Amino acid sequence: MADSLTHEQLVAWLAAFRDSVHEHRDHLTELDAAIGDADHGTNLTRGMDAVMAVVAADDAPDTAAGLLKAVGMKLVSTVGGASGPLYGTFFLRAAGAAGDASTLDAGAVLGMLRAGVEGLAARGKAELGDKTMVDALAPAVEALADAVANGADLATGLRAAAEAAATGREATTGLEARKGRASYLGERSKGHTDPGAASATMLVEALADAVG
Amino acid sequence: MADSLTHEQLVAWLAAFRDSVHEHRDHLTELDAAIGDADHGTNLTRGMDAVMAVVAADDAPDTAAGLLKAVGMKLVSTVGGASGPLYGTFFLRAAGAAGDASTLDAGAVLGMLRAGVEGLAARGKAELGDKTMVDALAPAVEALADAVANGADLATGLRAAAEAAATGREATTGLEARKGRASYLGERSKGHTDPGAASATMLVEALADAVG
Amino acid sequence: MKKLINDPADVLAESLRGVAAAHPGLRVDHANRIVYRAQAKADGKVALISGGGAGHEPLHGGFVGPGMLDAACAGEVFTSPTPDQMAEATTTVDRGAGVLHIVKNYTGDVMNFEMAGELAAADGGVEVRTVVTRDDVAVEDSTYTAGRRGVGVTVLLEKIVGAAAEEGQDLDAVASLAQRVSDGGRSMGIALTSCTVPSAGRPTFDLPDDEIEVGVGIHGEPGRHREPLTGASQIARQLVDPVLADHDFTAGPTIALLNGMGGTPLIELYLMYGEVTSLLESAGVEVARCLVGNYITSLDMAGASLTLLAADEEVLRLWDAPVSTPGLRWGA
Amino acid sequence: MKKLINDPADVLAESLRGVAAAHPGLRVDHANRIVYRAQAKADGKVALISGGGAGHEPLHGGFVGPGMLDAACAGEVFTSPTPDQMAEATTTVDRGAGVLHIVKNYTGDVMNFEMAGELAAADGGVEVRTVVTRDDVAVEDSTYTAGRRGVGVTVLLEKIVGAAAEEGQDLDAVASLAQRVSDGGRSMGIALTSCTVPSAGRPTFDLPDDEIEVGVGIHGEPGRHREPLTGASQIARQLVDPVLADHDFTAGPTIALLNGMGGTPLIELYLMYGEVTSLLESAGVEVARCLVGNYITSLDMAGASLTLLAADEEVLRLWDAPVSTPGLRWGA
Ligand SMILES: Nc1ncnc2c1ncn2[C@@H]1O[C@H](COP(=O)(O)OP(=O)(O)O)[C@@H](O)[C@H]1O
Ligand SMILES: Nc1ncnc2c1ncn2[C@@H]1O[C@H](COP(=O)(O)OP(=O)(O)O)[C@@H](O)[C@H]1O
Ligand SMILES: [Mg+2]
Ligand SMILES: [Mg+2]
Ligand SMILES: [Mg+2]
Ligand SMILES: [Mg+2]
Repeated sequence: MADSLTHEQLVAWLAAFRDSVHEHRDHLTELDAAIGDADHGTNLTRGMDAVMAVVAADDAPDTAAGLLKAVGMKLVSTVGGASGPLYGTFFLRAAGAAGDASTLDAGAVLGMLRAGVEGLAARGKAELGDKTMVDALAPAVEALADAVANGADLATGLRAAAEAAATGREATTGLEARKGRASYLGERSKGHTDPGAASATMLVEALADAVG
Repeated sequence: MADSLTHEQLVAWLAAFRDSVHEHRDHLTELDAAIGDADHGTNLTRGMDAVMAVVAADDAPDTAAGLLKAVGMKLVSTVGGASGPLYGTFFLRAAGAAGDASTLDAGAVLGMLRAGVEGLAARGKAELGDKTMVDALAPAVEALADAVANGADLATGLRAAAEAAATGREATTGLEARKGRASYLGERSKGHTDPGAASATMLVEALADAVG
Repeated sequence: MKKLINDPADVLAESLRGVAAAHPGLRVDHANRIVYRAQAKADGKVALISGGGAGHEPLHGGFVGPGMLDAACAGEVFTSPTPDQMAEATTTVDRGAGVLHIVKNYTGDVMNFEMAGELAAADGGVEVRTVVTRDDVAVEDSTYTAGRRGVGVTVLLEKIVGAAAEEGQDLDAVASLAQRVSDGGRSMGIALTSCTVPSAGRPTFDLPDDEIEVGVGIHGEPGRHREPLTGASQIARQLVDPVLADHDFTAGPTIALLNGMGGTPLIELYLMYGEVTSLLESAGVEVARCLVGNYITSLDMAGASLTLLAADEEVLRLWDAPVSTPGLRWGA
Repeated sequence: MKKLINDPADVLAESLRGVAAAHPGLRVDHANRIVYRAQAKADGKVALISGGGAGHEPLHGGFVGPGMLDAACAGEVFTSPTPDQMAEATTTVDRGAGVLHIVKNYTGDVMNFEMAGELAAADGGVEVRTVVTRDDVAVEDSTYTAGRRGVGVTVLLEKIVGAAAEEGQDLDAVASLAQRVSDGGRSMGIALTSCTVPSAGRPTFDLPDDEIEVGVGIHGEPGRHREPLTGASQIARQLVDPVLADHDFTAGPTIALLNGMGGTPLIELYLMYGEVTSLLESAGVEVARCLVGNYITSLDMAGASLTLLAADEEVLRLWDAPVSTPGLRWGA
């Protein structure tokens, strides 16, 4: 029964997200081609490659907060576009919430994710239903919160979070975009899954995999 | 037995050439696309439309020489490219040879065509075998000369000329171009019929049709 | 994908090498992907920086030079540059009179420039103002959405506001002029073909041979809708009508930009401009100055956009002031 | 065919309408399809005219103006203009000091200009000299053929010789300078795609997705051979090597033109220029001046050509002299 997030799992999370981004790079770019500018897969690949170079370095920070902050800064400085500041802010805020704990229990993980997602949504001025990554991330946080409130362990909670993210991602398909590039298409954005919601789901799934 | 070229036949020749150029416009352009710049059909259509406007005008010259000169001038001033000066020179020189006769007998027609073709070849510095309109026109003149020398009537002579032109045109297919745009292709010009030889054959055929 | 490139991942870095080699008047910071003037402007003058994803050349690097920008930050193709680039450029170009950030209204650009402003403020105390261009009338304007895209007016603004900075106007004046120019510009674009993003390797959208995308931006995003491909005179209406419907351009002189998307040759742009001017004339719009050519492009996309800017004597004077950049040069 | 045009037969006339509307510094004689300077040059100076088929914009009309051409005669797309146009332009621009005809070596252009010279001589006694550019090394040079095509060096020649005429050099000096420039220039081009001639309605040649045409001119003629599509660094070799093999450019300074064919965006041209300069540097060629952009195009063709011109101090001085045309402008 996994009840907390170790430093190794934190690193494993990032590695799993990088791998997932690599694997689905073309898919993310195709989703972005349909309602955006065909670079989301490329952007995240570039960013996560740079992140993993930091994580693998000898002088990589050894606290959760330090590592998350380094990840956020690296994303901000290598990704660009919309997803750079958004994912960057997610990790920077998560770092702030992590405090100086080296192992995060379920409540701490929830606090960290919530802070990250709130920071991201604030940065993007996005609300639920705008057809963005928030549509995957916010339900994930709520699912984790419910699980923790019901006494589930972290692994179970994160599995529920990943499922909620996927459900949120699927729901973006029917929506008309109000934020980001897809909003320029108006009505025509309907019928396409949001690329950021797809990558955000991968981010939560990677965390669930790293812990579970 | 048609033994001379009347003014009506001269006009009919030009009209038949215009019609033929219209009918084969795309074909001529395709031939030019293969080894040139895809405008030969367009060039001649523009030129012959302008020519027929002159010919149909109330003040159209009523001598053979006058009409041929007007045709040549019009081609020079409306066609451009290589074929404008070449066909223009052909008609201008033909006009010079026609003198003040109003009806041209077989010898006069031969003289007129020979002068035209020699002028054209001189303007283009082209020789037989260079893969140009000369490869259709020069054999046509020789065939007419032979026929006239053998006492054939004009219609028969022109039919022979048209056949010789077509044979010359076909022979251009195997040649490597040494003049005009097709020469830039070197070896690669082989295997394609020269567009100017194709239109020149149409010019001789139109004359044969007008007289025969 | 047929492009004159090597590895798609190297397109930006390698094209900046060519920019540096071609233009002795520019200095390229390759590590930070910033294009500077070789000669910084005099102390005490406001500096202008802009930036954005690559793929819109000559924008923005081609507009660096006396009379226009002081620096341009280049992002990957269609990807906003990052805050640290912008902050670096901001501190470098500041001559003590503050820096204007010229930002096209895209979520990524806006957020990255926002973070850059925060960094610069925290860091060195450079005074930064920001103008966000949002001239694309194809996009519905609403406070609930990302709002309109910044397109062609960005070019005109960089020229006009660059001239004001060059003649020594202070940051307040420069920023308020920038806002005025931004407010007075409207654009509309159409595409005959998609562009192909190098890293994607294939066209962003498929468009049948007999259709055009109406209301496209400059990132290969599909437009608002498709229409049958008609003649240039009807297409000109599709550019002119929505621009005129959105803003009154009959009150004073206008600056017009008929812009090519990168894959459309000049002969077609001139032809379109002929059509556009006829329509503008009938509508009572007086075009006092114009540009026809490829100024804010979308890689190899075939298509065109029209930008109109309501001007006045002051704006025309600044427009006519000397400029010396790779992309725009006169009077110098 | 996707183009911003109306009836293909009207492309030239309609695009000239746009040129006239866009450039107050030009005067267009629509009946004769001649682009003149709005202000004729001073009496006693040699005048320069050029001309050729449309489809190569900005060449030639875009190079009319102070410091460059006095007039440009436009033909239909890829079709040389006619002798009467050229004769009309010749008499109009003559300021009593004679006229230089700048002719690209194509059978049609050469013959039409020849007849124009005959007309002008017979007519008004304007003294006419002719320079024929023939810089395309893709074509074998031989007295038995039409010889080499005139391509990129035409642009450089119009600039340099235009400056000489502007400063008052006489017809002999201007003509011999023109010949010297023509002799010192070499070019090579490649295409990624064919162009589409409007009246033909479809691409002039088909080219598989993984091949390029090597040794193309500017009229959509197929090249000398096809090669697999490789990266920009190998393609740069295919441009540089044949040019350097044909002429020694290490003896003095060189002017380089990396030219786009019309459908290739600037980002790719800069990238190619980066590759080209590396190769030139290794070969010991000193590039003293350069142009990167679309200067002599082939409608919507994607591709590029490289032109090198052996220069000297005098040529560089003339290159740097003020010029003010739609296509090239500096120092004015
Ligand atoms: N304002 C916003 N708030 C939250 N997420 C956003 C916002 N704008 C865009 N996004 C997310 O960013 C994704 C696009 O990222 P990416 O393609 O990398 O950047 P860009 O749109 O700049 O090309 C979208 O699919 C969406 O999920
Ligand atoms: N030097 C020449 N002498 C004779 N005929 C020539 C010469 N150069 C070209 N031609 C003819 O002209 C034809 C091409 O005409 P056209 O396509 O109208 O002109 P352009 O080559 O200028 O586009 C060629 O097929 C050839 O028959
Ligand atoms: Mg994107
Ligand atoms: Mg031709
Ligand atoms: Mg992007
Ligand atoms: Mg031609």
